[in-house]
Amino acid sequence: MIRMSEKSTIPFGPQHPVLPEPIHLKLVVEDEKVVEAYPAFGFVHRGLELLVKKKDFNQMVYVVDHICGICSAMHGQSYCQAVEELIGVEVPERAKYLRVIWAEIHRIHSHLLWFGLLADAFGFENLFMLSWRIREKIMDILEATAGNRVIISVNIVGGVRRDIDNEQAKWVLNELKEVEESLKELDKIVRNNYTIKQRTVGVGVLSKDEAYKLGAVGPTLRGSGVPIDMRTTGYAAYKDLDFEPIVEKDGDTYARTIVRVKEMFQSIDLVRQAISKLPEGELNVKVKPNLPAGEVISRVEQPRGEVFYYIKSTGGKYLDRLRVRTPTFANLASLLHMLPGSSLADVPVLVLTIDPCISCTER
Amino acid sequence: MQSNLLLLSIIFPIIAGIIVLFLKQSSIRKAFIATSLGVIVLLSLIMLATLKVPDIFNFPAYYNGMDLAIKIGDFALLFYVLYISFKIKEWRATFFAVLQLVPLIYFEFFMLKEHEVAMFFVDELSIIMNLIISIVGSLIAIYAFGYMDHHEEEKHVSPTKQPRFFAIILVFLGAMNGVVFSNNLMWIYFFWEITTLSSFLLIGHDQTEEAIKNASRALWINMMGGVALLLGIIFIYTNYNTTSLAEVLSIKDATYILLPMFFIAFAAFTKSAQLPFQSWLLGAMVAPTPVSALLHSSTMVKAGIYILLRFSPLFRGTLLSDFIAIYGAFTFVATAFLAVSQSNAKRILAYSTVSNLGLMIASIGLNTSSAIAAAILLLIFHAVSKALLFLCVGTIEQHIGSRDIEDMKGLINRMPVTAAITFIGILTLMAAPFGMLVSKWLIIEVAANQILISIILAIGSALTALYYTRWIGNLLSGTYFSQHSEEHVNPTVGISLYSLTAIAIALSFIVSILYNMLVMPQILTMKMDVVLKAVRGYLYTPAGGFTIYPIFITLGIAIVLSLISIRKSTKVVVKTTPYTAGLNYIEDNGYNVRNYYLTTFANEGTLTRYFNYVSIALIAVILGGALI
Amino acid sequence: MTLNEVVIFIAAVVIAPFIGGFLSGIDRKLTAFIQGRYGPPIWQPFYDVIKLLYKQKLLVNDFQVFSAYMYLLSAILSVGLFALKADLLMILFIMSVGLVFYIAGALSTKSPYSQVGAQRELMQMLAYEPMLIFFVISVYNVTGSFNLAQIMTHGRLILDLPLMFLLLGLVLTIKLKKSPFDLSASEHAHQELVRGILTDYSGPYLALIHIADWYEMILILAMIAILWSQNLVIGALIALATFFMDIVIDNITARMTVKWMLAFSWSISILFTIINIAYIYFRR
Amino acid sequence: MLDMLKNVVSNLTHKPATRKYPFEKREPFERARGHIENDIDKCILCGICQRVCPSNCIQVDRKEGTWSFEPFACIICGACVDACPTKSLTMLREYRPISNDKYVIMQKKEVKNPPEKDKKEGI
Amino acid sequence: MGLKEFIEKSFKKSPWVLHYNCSSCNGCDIEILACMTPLYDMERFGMVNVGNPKHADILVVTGTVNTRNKEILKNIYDQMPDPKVVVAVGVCAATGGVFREAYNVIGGIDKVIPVDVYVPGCPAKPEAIIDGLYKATEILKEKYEKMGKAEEVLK
Amino acid sequence: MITTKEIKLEEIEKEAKYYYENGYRFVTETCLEEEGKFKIIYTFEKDYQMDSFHVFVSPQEEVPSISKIYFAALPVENEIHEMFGIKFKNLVLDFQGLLFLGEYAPISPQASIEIMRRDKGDKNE
Repeated sequence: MIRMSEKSTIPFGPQHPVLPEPIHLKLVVEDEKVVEAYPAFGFVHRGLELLVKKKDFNQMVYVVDHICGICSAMHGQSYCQAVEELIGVEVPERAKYLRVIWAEIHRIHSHLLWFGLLADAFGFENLFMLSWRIREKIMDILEATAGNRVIISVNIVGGVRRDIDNEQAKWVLNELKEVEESLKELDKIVRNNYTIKQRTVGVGVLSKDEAYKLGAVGPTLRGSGVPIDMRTTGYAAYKDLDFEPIVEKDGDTYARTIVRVKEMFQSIDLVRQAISKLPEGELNVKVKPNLPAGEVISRVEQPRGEVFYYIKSTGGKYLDRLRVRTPTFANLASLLHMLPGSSLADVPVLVLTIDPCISCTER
Repeated sequence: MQSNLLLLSIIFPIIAGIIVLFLKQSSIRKAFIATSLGVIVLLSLIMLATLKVPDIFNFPAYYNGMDLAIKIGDFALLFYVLYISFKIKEWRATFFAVLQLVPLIYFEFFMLKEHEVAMFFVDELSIIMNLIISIVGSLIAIYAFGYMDHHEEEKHVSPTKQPRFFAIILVFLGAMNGVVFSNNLMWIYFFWEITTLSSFLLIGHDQTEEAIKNASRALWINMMGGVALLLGIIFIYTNYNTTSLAEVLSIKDATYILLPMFFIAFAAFTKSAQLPFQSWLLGAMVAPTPVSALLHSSTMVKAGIYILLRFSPLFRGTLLSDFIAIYGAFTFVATAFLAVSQSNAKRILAYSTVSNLGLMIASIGLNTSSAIAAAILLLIFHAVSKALLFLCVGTIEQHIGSRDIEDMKGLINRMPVTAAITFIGILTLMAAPFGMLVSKWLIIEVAANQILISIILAIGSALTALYYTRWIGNLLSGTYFSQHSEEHVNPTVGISLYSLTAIAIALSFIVSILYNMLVMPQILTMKMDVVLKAVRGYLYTPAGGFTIYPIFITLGIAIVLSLISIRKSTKVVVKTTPYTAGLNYIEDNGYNVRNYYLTTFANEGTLTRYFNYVSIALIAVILGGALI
Repeated sequence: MTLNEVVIFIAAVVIAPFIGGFLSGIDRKLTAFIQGRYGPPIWQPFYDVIKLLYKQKLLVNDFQVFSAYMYLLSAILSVGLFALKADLLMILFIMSVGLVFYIAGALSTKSPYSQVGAQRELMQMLAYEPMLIFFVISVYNVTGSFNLAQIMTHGRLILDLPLMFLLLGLVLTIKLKKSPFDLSASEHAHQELVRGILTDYSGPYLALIHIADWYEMILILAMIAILWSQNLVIGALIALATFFMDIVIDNITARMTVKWMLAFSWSISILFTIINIAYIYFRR
Repeated sequence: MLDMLKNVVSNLTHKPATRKYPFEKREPFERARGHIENDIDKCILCGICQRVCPSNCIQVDRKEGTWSFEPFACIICGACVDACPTKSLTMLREYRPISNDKYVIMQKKEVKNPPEKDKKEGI
Repeated sequence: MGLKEFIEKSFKKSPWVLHYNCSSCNGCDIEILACMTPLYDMERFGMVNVGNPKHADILVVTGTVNTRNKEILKNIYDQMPDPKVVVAVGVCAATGGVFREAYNVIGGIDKVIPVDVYVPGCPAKPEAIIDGLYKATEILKEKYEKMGKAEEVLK
Repeated sequence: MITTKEIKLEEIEKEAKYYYENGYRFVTETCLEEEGKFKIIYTFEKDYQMDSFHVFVSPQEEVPSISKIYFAALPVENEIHEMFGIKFKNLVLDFQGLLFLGEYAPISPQASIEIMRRDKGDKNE
């Protein structure tokens, strides 16, 4: 006779080795089955949106780059696109292509990082090591082309700051070839390892309808079979590049893993296309120091999904309001939907299945 | 003289019990009971010292009177059962009472030819049982002084029902002695039925709806066992024309013995609450704790084991014996499984009792000399430790108002003495070097060439460790910042707790002496070769050996080292809070792990159903073994 | 006990942790190489333990101290008795006493991680204790004895008990806390329970537990080694090979869940035991 | 699982991938952003770097003639280097060495005397 | 080598690292994780990422302190047994970096707990982090020596 | 540039239901401060086309939550509650204004109009 009204409560975070970032989940557990999950945030909240009042719109590029280290290139890109639209400048074609190249390399970096963390979450240390080892090549590419390993800060309002010359482009393609080889190995491992499948198949299932209604974005949504990818709206140079959103049907962690693995190949392909089509021209155009009044929404596909930038200006150097809705913020609802009913051992996997980026979420 | 002692050990408690009924003054009553208990213990000790066993004792002067009294008692008892079963509308009990009454009348009046049978048959097994009944029983009764006062205060019982309570307990003690000493099978049957009835009365002592319900369940299941026992006796009589235990045991031609043996085993299963009859024992946990301790863990349920042990030479080496072993092993593992999913301490103990009884039955079924030795050792150690644990739970329950092991978290801070004793009690039940584990070791070694049984035993012993370890962890949890409080132990409660603890540890410590003095002669009595030898804490067979003193020494060293370590570090040690992922630690209502009972693996209800089916099938198999 | 036995006992007890520490050093080094890196020096486990021994004592309650000591001492005793060639089943029981205290010590702190870790360790115990007993029983069925001295006269047990050898390998994986059974205290990589059962053991007491783990590892390896007792060098090599295989398995599997572990280990162990014992009888 | 085994075998038979960092240092990439240095001789104290710096770690005081810089607040974005009209600010490829304390770099512009560098502790 | 030297060497050779992300942008975090990976392999120096303050010797903090994680950081620091060293990785942990003007940011972690080593960089490069951790091991050894003396005084 | 239609406070739930039933995906809500009033823009999406409406909320008013219709609105509404101090009715999971901010953090930091007050801590530390 067990008094089931009294259940275990287990804190998950804020300091927890599985979570690279501090969130707190209060898990109500029955045996090892999670019954309820109450999240608590705010351990990374800094209040960056309000910094628009203190830093002008050019400085803000670097601040939004620091919203998150993993998707920083896309944050900068999205912000710059919004401001550019507000001002009404046309960015040089070369800059658009370069943005695509960096964004896609960043996506590979992010997915590999995520993959390593997922492996870590289900206790596959060697796989973690393997994927991070592959990732170091990507980091080298980023450092060689943009100057920094993680936060590359290449976007500025009006274009990009750095260039990739032909020689470097060749080197990048060469490196990517090696990365692709290793990725193929990784792909095989994911598809054939019995233990990985045991831990991911059927874990955290979101049906197509649920995923859509919960407002999920990115691989979380595409893993459930909804082909929504912001890149198809054709911002930057994506309109000239050939690609299809990657979709898996099952909607479980395994499907999302496969989506991300496939996306890495897709990104390599996109980088190749972009480099082959890279037009000559200026890197950036000068912009006036004052902004016109108006409000703009800009959306960019980050590794984790669609990021939503809303900016509003009433003129002057400073923006009036900056609002960032990051992909993880949109995916939180899905996470909360998936957690109840899972087992305690699957919680890290579930948390990672949406590829959480808490510093994005909390800004 | 000696038969006087035997008679006295049966009659005296019963008479004392009847006298207690009329003692209304609390202090006089207590003094009287305490004196009687002292006499009972003294009697048993004198018998241990003086009785030359095995032997048959006769006391012809009293025989006819006794026999007549018992015959009348048989009918009176059955009619009383009929009466109460009508009163509480428990038709199953009525059914089985009638089912007993009809053969009994037929047997007594038409079949049984009057002939004088020796009164008492005593060997080491009887002495062991008597010691357990007297010493453990007395200690539990002493415990009940303090417990019952508190209990009645809590339940607002007025006027006090204690005379009735203690009377039944004393009568029960006498009846148990009757079961273990009697030579006449019909006497055994009579005393057996008395234990059933007193169990019924004591379970229903509180007169709540639930208590009556459970008491009636206990009644009808045990009445069913009574039917089986009676049938067994009748079958023996029809085939061998005797009701004398000594004669039955010396039967040479065993062709017709197996069917009666099945019935007796069946009776033993019901009494020992084996699957699928475990429900009455679980229900019996509504009774006041001393009752649970006395009847339902340490003595009455052992009557089943006793009777099976008693007759074990008769079915040695038969298929029936093997099937009984499998059945016992199955009960052992199945109820251990059920115990894992419990959080109610009394239920855990109840399941674990059933489980251990199953283990004993398994080893009786194995029926080699070492297995019998293991069964007897288990019987002794289990009785002491289980009684101790029940008493601890009772004390805890009266203090914290709950018998849930979840509520026992941090008990070491609130009730340091009782918690420590409970801890020791659990250790004596599950861990080396204590007797229970030594016996378990012996059984596994004995069973090693019966692969099915040994697989089951291996899993079962791991399960046992699981639920007890969890309990220990709950008892001892706490931090330096927890609220500490002093504990005042009621003197009578204290006496029995301390002495039971001392006995539990001492018995394990002198296991070799115990074995050489009581168990080995019994094996010889049962005409088996002694394989197991014991010298200075080293029990060994040709196949292996278990030595206990090194483990005791290890325990001692660990205690000394940790005391040194704690004392030395009082200055430099940093008292810290448990890790909670960086959040502030809150003592109460903070993060906590509760109810980790694998209910997602093992749902008690469904599991019980399946286990019952399997066990019924196994009993059918045993019957098959008896018929072939 | 003769003087000779005392010497053997002490020698085994003194040498075992050094071998154990050395092996776990090799384990870490090898794991590192498998993962394509250099890893720590071979002596790293000793550095770790010595450092822990001299760290500040940080306690949640007093019982932790006792349980850590008890775990260590019973591991020592079981290794010592193994060296004296005592009863194998008794050695297992003594080992489990320490384990009981170890788990109870972890349960006694109120950290949820420690508690869940302890519960999982109980599950692990549930998974491997029967396996070890099955092993001992099968050995008895071959040699007719539980006494190591007599068992070791048999010579080449592994030929009679090939499946039991595999089971021992499985036990070693669980005991070494390797993936896929790295459930109670994430020894490698991270898991949902921080350090699980070890969470609230710290400083010197953690060191004691590490040393006890070494003893237990040695015990299981020694059990594997006696499968070829004709020449113990070969036995030791077999044990080392098993050890190596466990490290490799650790690196090619993910951690599984408790349910899976119980289902897997019970079904495998019961099946293997029955098949193997049937095989023994069949060969006779 | 066999694919992973292949990986294990290949790792075991090949040299580890580790860069033996403190013992063998890798040449930084050409474009690597390590830390910034100001050549105070070239500096005209225009203050553009102060204005573009997103983390406000550069303080230029024209009156005193000082250029002060908080290396422990600099996010090494390189905006100041891009904006510097005289190229007195340069981005070096090596990262700034670790330290036990935080410090502020204060450089004083004096036309005649050679530039004086001093490190001041604390912020 | 005497026992005393061996113990001291052990403190230098076996630093167990606890990483806590205060409110960093992940840049420094993933670089710390990168230190564990084959290319940097901080386990060469015996460093293990233990995730539990009670086992840790070195606390590596990234990111600024904000109003909510201030307490957490303090708790974690308090639960570490002596001797312990704190390494602040990245400019955010040192001063707050680009975020220091944000409303929810208190500043560098030295406002909450004492810091022994600062590793600059945004994000700090893995090489720099290894440098910082190596330095921390030396400080750890020194602290152990001091702690021994303190214990003697207590006796 | 975006165009939104203005609706009344009471119509929010009805409108949200309309979007829900027509297969729109919830994107986000954005809160602004305009002339002493709060403006909340609700953004939905279908086939990459965004559609928005907005409401004006005066400081004392409570906004009906749409988290029952769109579960995904839950974090956003909690955030707006916290950052601007606007109260929402019928939140599925209410963080009581403690989603992101600590106990000693400034209160409703992104709004210049103060609505909420907490016992501990000041407006600006």
